[in-house]
Amino acid sequence: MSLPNLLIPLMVIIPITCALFLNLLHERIRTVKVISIVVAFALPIIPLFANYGTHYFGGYAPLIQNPISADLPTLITGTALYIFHPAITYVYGSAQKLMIFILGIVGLFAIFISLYEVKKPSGVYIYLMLMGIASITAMLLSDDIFNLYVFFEIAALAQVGIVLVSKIKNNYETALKYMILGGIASPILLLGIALLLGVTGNVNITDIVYSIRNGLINPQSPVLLMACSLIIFGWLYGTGLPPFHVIKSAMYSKALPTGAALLQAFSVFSLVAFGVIIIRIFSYIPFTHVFLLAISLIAMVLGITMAITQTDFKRLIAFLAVGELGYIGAGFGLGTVFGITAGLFQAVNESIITALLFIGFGTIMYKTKETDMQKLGGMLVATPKSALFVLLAGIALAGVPPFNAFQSKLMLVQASLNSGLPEIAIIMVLMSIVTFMTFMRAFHTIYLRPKPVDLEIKNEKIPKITLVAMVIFLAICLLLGLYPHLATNFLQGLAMSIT
Amino acid sequence: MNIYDIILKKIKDIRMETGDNKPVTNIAASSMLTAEITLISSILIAIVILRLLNKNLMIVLAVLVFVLIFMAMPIMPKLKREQNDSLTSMNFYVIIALGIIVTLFYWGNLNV
Amino acid sequence: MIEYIFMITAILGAIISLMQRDLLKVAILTGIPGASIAFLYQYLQAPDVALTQAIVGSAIVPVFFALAVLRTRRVEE
Amino acid sequence: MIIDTQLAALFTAGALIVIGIFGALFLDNLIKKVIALAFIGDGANLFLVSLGYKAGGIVYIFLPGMAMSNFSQNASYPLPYALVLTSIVIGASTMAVMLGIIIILNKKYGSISASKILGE
Repeated sequence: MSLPNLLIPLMVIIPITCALFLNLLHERIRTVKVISIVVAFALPIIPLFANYGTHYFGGYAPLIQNPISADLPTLITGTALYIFHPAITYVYGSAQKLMIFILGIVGLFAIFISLYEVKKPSGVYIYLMLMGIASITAMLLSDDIFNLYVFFEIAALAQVGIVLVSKIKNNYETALKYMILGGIASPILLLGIALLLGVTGNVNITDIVYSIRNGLINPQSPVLLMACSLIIFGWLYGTGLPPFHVIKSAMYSKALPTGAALLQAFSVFSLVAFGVIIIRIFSYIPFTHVFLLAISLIAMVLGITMAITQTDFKRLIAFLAVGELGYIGAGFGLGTVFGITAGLFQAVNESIITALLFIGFGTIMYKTKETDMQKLGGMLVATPKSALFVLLAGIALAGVPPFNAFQSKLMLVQASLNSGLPEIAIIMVLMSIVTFMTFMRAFHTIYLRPKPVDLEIKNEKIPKITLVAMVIFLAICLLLGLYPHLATNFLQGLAMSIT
Repeated sequence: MNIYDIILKKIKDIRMETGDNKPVTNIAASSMLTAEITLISSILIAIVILRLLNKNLMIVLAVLVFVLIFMAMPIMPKLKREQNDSLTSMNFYVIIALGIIVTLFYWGNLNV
Repeated sequence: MIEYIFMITAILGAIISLMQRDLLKVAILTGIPGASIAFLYQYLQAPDVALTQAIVGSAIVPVFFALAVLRTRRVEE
Repeated sequence: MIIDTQLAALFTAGALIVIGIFGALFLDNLIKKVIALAFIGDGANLFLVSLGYKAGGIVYIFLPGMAMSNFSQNASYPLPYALVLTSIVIGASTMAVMLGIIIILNKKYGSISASKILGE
């Protein structure tokens, strides 16, 4: 085994080991800082150096690639057993490279800001962040549906942990609600996986797809339909599409700004990881596409209309983030190569822009400890630089050129027009406009309106690293907006392989 | 009495029912209005997609939904009240959604 | 034959444990379905899973619940 | 027997899941709610295990002196069992976290009623 391929499992192993190690270090602040910085830098750098390929855990490659297979009887080589994957398989392609890199960038800055915004960085918070990042990375890489489920559960626990450590009012209640809903939804997802396993006898997705495509099992079997519906239900829970949008947005708003930036990246990428699998396995059921489109439209409408009526700005951004998830889902629902590429591109863009928004509005919390918009105002004087960055982020979120969301939303609109569904394009454009309006309302009330008399603004300076993070996020937005091929070239391969 | 006042009064009435005593500000009312218009227009546009299934059905449904929406006019305050943070209502919607998804996939695919 | 009895005790145990008003009883009764399921795993040809479930389902989880009940309140209001 | 063991086990799993969902929806006490959630998890695990069962089969452990052909034809399917081991542990750990949160909330509210704590 060559070294570059060994880097594929290391993308998951390094954060997990360091996370466990950090958890042990309690009062040693310097050690925690040093280790966190090193690991944080490793997060986006490892995917850049890893070569494309597959990694078989334990070295158990399919028999067809194994040198001993020459001696095997035709009883084995003649059947599908010969090509099935006996071990957990991680697939690392160009799309995974880009998405893990972006996740790593968001994680890098979330860790950095959390290290420098508080006086005493706690190892536990960094531990939870790293655990979450590692499990989402594993979800993106894994080709094994049960492995995916395990990391999905770990990610859910990490998200709950991120909310629990935030010390924001009522965070325990929200976390418990999320866990109770998760206690219903995760066994349902496991049941769907069990049905899939019962029909195909396999948990490797490539093998399941092979079994369905080549007639080893009856694709119209009711059990498969049931499995599809249960897995989709679990997917809704993991990503926060309706009916889970309320609890998911509550989770975002009860986390610290860095935590919220990471949480929405987790949601976006678990949406992508599971969405890719649903499209790969169940795209032969025509109703899957209809359902994905319908739930995405509902997510857009509910998320954005609920965002308009919020008075708490963190909740507002959280609902906007849920609404934006609808765009990605719509890309998947269209089911064409162009549509899925657009959806994946939107996922990459959204994770950056929403992280930027959460961190940008987080500076308001840092300065005033206040999240109610009715009590805020006149922050432009106090934080002029971050106000500018937040404004640019909002413009990017709404899909104004030259930023990246413009390119992906344009692709989505084109894809829906190509599929003969101009109505979806109209709703998307409408929702973009309303998103912009919602954002501008929040921006106006927080930054431009005259300052209320009883508002206290603390005299602390915003840490340099927060501004640097925002500038870098904006630079990525601008880069991807001007040269969208940088991203779409990476993502197209995955989209082509799953349709 | 112009339309804005009527809507403001309606919102106030619904606020009264729920016992929510916060004053209705201009911004709150106008954002409610925007949300309302967005919701209605997107529902009506989404119904047009049904033309792929059956054109007559689409026309009938569009008219029906339009009338229903008009009757239940301020939808947004009701919708917002429905989607609160209470665990009971979330649980309820989650189970309803599970039922709908399973039924749709199971029967929808077998009988189409 | 005997596995059917365990299936029935698992379901009945689950129902009965949720019907108690004394929460400590609930916590202890949770062990019944846990243990029945562990025996059931043995009959379903999965001895290693049965071992894990016997420890987790009939010992650790009821103890967790009992501890939680002792730290909070014993009678349902 | 009228129905075979596998089917009966699947029905048991279904019954546990239904009891669990019912409890999670309608019980007000938080600890009881969590117990009901544990039942849903147990049901899903039992479902997974009964998939691997083979009527008249043998345990999938290859003992010395066993004929290979006999083993390969009669052994039950071990993949679901391997998965359930992980799933049981995940369920127990999730439960522990929930109970921890409930203890903290009890200190804050002096109650473990869902309608009081987790209302609006």
